[in-house]
Amino acid sequence: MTNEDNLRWLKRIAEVLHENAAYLTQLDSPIGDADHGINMDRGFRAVSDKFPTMATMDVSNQLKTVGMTLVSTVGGASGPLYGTAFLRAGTAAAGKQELDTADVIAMLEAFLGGVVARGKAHTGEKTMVDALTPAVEASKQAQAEGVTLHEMALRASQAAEEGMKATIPLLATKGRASYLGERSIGHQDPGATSSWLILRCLAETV
Amino acid sequence: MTNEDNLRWLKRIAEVLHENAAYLTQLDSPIGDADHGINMDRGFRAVSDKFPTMATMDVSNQLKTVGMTLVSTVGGASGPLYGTAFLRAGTAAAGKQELDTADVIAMLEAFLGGVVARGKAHTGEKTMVDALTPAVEASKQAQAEGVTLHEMALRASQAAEEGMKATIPLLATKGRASYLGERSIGHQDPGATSSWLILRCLAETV
Amino acid sequence: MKKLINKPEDVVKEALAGMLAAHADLISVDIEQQVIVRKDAPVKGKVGVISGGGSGHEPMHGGFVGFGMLDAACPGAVFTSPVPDQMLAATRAVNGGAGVLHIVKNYTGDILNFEMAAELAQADGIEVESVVTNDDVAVQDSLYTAGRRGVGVTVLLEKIVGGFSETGAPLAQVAALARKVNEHGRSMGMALTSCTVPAAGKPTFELGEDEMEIGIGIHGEPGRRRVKLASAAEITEMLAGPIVEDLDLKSGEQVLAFVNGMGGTPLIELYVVYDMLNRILGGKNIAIARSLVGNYITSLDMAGCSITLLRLDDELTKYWDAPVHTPGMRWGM
Amino acid sequence: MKKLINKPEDVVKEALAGMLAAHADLISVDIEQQVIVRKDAPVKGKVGVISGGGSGHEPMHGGFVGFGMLDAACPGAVFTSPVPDQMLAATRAVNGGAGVLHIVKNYTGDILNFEMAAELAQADGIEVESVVTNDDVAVQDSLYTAGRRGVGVTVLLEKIVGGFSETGAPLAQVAALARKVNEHGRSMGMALTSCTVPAAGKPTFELGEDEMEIGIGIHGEPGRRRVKLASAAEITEMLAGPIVEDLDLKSGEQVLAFVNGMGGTPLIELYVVYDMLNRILGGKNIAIARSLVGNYITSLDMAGCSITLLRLDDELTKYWDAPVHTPGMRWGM
Ligand SMILES: Nc1ncnc2c1ncn2[C@@H]1O[C@H](COP(=O)(O)OP(=O)(O)O)[C@@H](O)[C@H]1O
Ligand SMILES: Nc1ncnc2c1ncn2[C@@H]1O[C@H](COP(=O)(O)OP(=O)(O)O)[C@@H](O)[C@H]1O
Ligand SMILES: [Mg+2]
Ligand SMILES: [Mg+2]
Ligand SMILES: [Mg+2]
Ligand SMILES: [Mg+2]
Repeated sequence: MTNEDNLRWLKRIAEVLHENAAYLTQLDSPIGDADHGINMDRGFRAVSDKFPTMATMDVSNQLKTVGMTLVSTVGGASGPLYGTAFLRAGTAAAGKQELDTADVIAMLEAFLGGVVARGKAHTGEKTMVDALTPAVEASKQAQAEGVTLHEMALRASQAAEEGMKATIPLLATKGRASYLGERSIGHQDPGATSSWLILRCLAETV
Repeated sequence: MTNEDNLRWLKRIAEVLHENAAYLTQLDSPIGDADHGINMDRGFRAVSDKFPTMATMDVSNQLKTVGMTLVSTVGGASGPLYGTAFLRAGTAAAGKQELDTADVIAMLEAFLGGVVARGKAHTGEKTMVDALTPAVEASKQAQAEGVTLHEMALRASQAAEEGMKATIPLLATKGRASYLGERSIGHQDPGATSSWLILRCLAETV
Repeated sequence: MKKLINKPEDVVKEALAGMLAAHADLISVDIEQQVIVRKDAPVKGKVGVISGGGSGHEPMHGGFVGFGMLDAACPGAVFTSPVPDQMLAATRAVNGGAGVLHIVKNYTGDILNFEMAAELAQADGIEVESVVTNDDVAVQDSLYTAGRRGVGVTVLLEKIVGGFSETGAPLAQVAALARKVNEHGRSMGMALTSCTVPAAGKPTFELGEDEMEIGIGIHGEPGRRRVKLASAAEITEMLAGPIVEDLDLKSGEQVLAFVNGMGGTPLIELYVVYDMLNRILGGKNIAIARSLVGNYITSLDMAGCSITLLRLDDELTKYWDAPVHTPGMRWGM
Repeated sequence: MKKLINKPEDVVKEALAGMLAAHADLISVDIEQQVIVRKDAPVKGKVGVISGGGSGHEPMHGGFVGFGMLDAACPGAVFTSPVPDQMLAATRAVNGGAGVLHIVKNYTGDILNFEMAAELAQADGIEVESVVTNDDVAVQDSLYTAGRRGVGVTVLLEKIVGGFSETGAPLAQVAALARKVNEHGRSMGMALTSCTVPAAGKPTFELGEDEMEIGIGIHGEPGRRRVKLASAAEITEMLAGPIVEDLDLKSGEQVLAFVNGMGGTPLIELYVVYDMLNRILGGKNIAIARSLVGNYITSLDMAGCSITLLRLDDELTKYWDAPVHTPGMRWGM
């Protein structure tokens, strides 16, 4: 995965989150405050403004730039969470001109690690973590099977999608949705959904 | 018309205005502020509280009591207008134990005179005056034909009803409805409607 | 109907009880007769300043009773002028020997009831002057209307004239200043939604999702015209334009700019409107020397706003800035 | 969507421009970065007190910037916590050498962003203490939630702590008083209607004509439970009951009673609720020594209210009464 591949990934994320802004906000309405799509779209539009200058950066700095931009423009819970995730992902990719499958997995692990370090959530709390954790596990499993980078990303994305769907029956115990208690059950978590979209974009670009 | 007949008239007015409170308020919605029925009903409920003590009064004092009670409880435009109307009507009936047709007409004329003195409206301005004026004229006409008191009251009521209906095409130039300009056209005036109801009650009781 | 009320017929009295409980240091309230009187009334030698009108316009008028503003207020039923008895009781309660000023908004009901009250007070030997506010440019002041309605300027007038009355000025001068304030001010309002009178139980009028009413009064009456929904910039222009024209405001003049909410519109939107107004006046080189933004003269839960501009001079500015201490307006003390 | 706005994405910045234009004597505003700072900041030797949160809660927080309350506020996008950059800029702007207090409402977003801002400020060598408000009794403070939300008490805390900070007290003491205020207060809110986030364009949730939400937050989130519409008396009991119980208020104690509107509810209804609350507390022989009634911490155009009770002692009463001069709250000067 070169810095060009990485930039294509990031550009694809910006497109997809923009297309899905209304959908994510709608998911955030019954169990949140109806802004997740607006927040993510605002963040990645700010990121888009930096794409020109990012072309010359290596993967690590590209990811760090995204992280810093999200921290500075998203706000809400998802800003610090995804911001820290991309910052950690960038650190994991430090010094690499091109990432092989193992590097990408390390990068994804750091991404998840950033979300957990910042938000202190475990799986089963109806958050992004419920999409990202199975994705990281699936990617490791795939690597063990020695599949291609694309195949690995595809499985990670599928695992994230299942994890996202699995948030529907969960009772939220973190974030805004937890205030609803029992009423949070039966709704898909918006953050888990944006996490899946981000990984789906990866599978589309590597 | 004895003080007993008069009291029956007043009691009937209280009933009818209560039954028509929602209707009058509804008429006051498109061209007013949605309270005429509420106002009139509030006023005549206060009058009803005084019926017991009014039994021993003569017609004049019964009407004056109604006028003072309306002034003290109705508010809005209709309070001073109907209040003054009943006060003047009471003065016109002063000293009479029983009113004959001529006395009732004099009483109705004073009633209209009170509304005009207080509100300075002429016919055609889309107000109570447009129901009361033809009623007074019709009652005089009827008297000339030497009809019974009941027949006279019936014709006054019918003339008031026509006058009321004739307010529909009028452009209001007095009261709240006048603020609507052209938009006041096409709606029946609530005050003209309550005036008709008051006269209809008279026809029902004499 | 969705409201924080009990029985519709109890709303006014319960709200008065709440006001009394919350502001017992400033006002005393006769809940039965519906009269709110400044705690230390009558103030000897000071002209008593009173006003009144239908309920549903809170904080006006009851919220403006206190030092530097009103000596008393009489709230009627919702959107219905109070009765002469209330006005007479208020007039008696605040007469400190220097006479009483009646501030009357130009609506037939308020005019007729205050007229009767003034007659009764004078019969009592109390000197009364009445001043009628009629600042609403949405209504043509002509033979074909009951005249311009009294709206936003009433709030500014009560503040300025109340402040002046604290100087012990005689009734004639207090009334003269009141007429001057009315002369110097114009207003216009609009509605995004109707309001619901508790006793009626449903909206006074129906508005489509893409419609609004321009030129409304403060009683939920429909406006002069119904038009397509527009942006805050366009709406502000529709309201400010006629006001500036009618006041004939010239480049270099100073005004007090008052952006008022109708009761259901949040502050964030009123500040957006204020920003638009500030740009419009700036473009005409009209200076906003004083401002007021918030819900001061309302129509129950109606969403919408009104704009009032008051041409300022040193005298009006001085008494606007004078200390005031009421439930709804307070500064300088 | 019916609102007095232009483009949804411009609402916050245009409202900030309006605030600046209306209150240039009190505040300076960086509209680009969305930071509102007290005009005379930094005040030498005084602890800087700042807060921030999503927009849509006006007048909180920006309307509380000024003498005796906040030194700065950072409004985020509507209902979205501001970003660390804003908080850092505000922290730097108000640091008069005595350090800065961050008042944070307990929402994951606010917590995480203020956490990052505090780290950055400390890296700058600015002493920062953070105090989290979590007064909402509708949420159980347990492992199964993100903890109680910070709501109405935040307004009272900003006033009391801001007043204390004017005495030049050191950061540790200012933070300690803030924690005490939070300890002494509890709140609960309800909604008659949803609100509409401008960028979303439609109501966050749907409510039937005969339904209401009990236990809402301030971001248009649905409440703990949806129940049939009830009278003001019953609603007030539903809100006050859990608060009194949780605060364990005893006969003879004194409280500050705060009846807050959610933005779309008119004052007349809030006074009805205050009357009900006054009767309930009176029945328990709990004395209301201070009160606040109005729209102070809102959710855009939501209709509804919240109740906050603050257990008073001499210290809290003293700094509640202390002079304050902000766009949204003013007395004693
Ligand atoms: N402590 C946490 N750890 C991980 N993810 C979280 C946490 N709290 C909230 N989230 C995620 O954040 C999402 C909400 O993001 P967003 O709506 O942008 O922020 P806010 O809740 O402040 O409005 C939730 O759907 C959830 O997936
Ligand atoms: N100047 C006037 N002269 C006669 N009748 C009038 C005048 N002004 C208003 N009215 C009558 O009063 C009626 C409205 O009464 P009401 O709704 O009770 O008072 P308000 O208009 O103050 O709410 C109108 O329908 C009209 O018939
Ligand atoms: Mg959200
Ligand atoms: Mg009416
Ligand atoms: Mg009326
Ligand atoms: Mg949010």
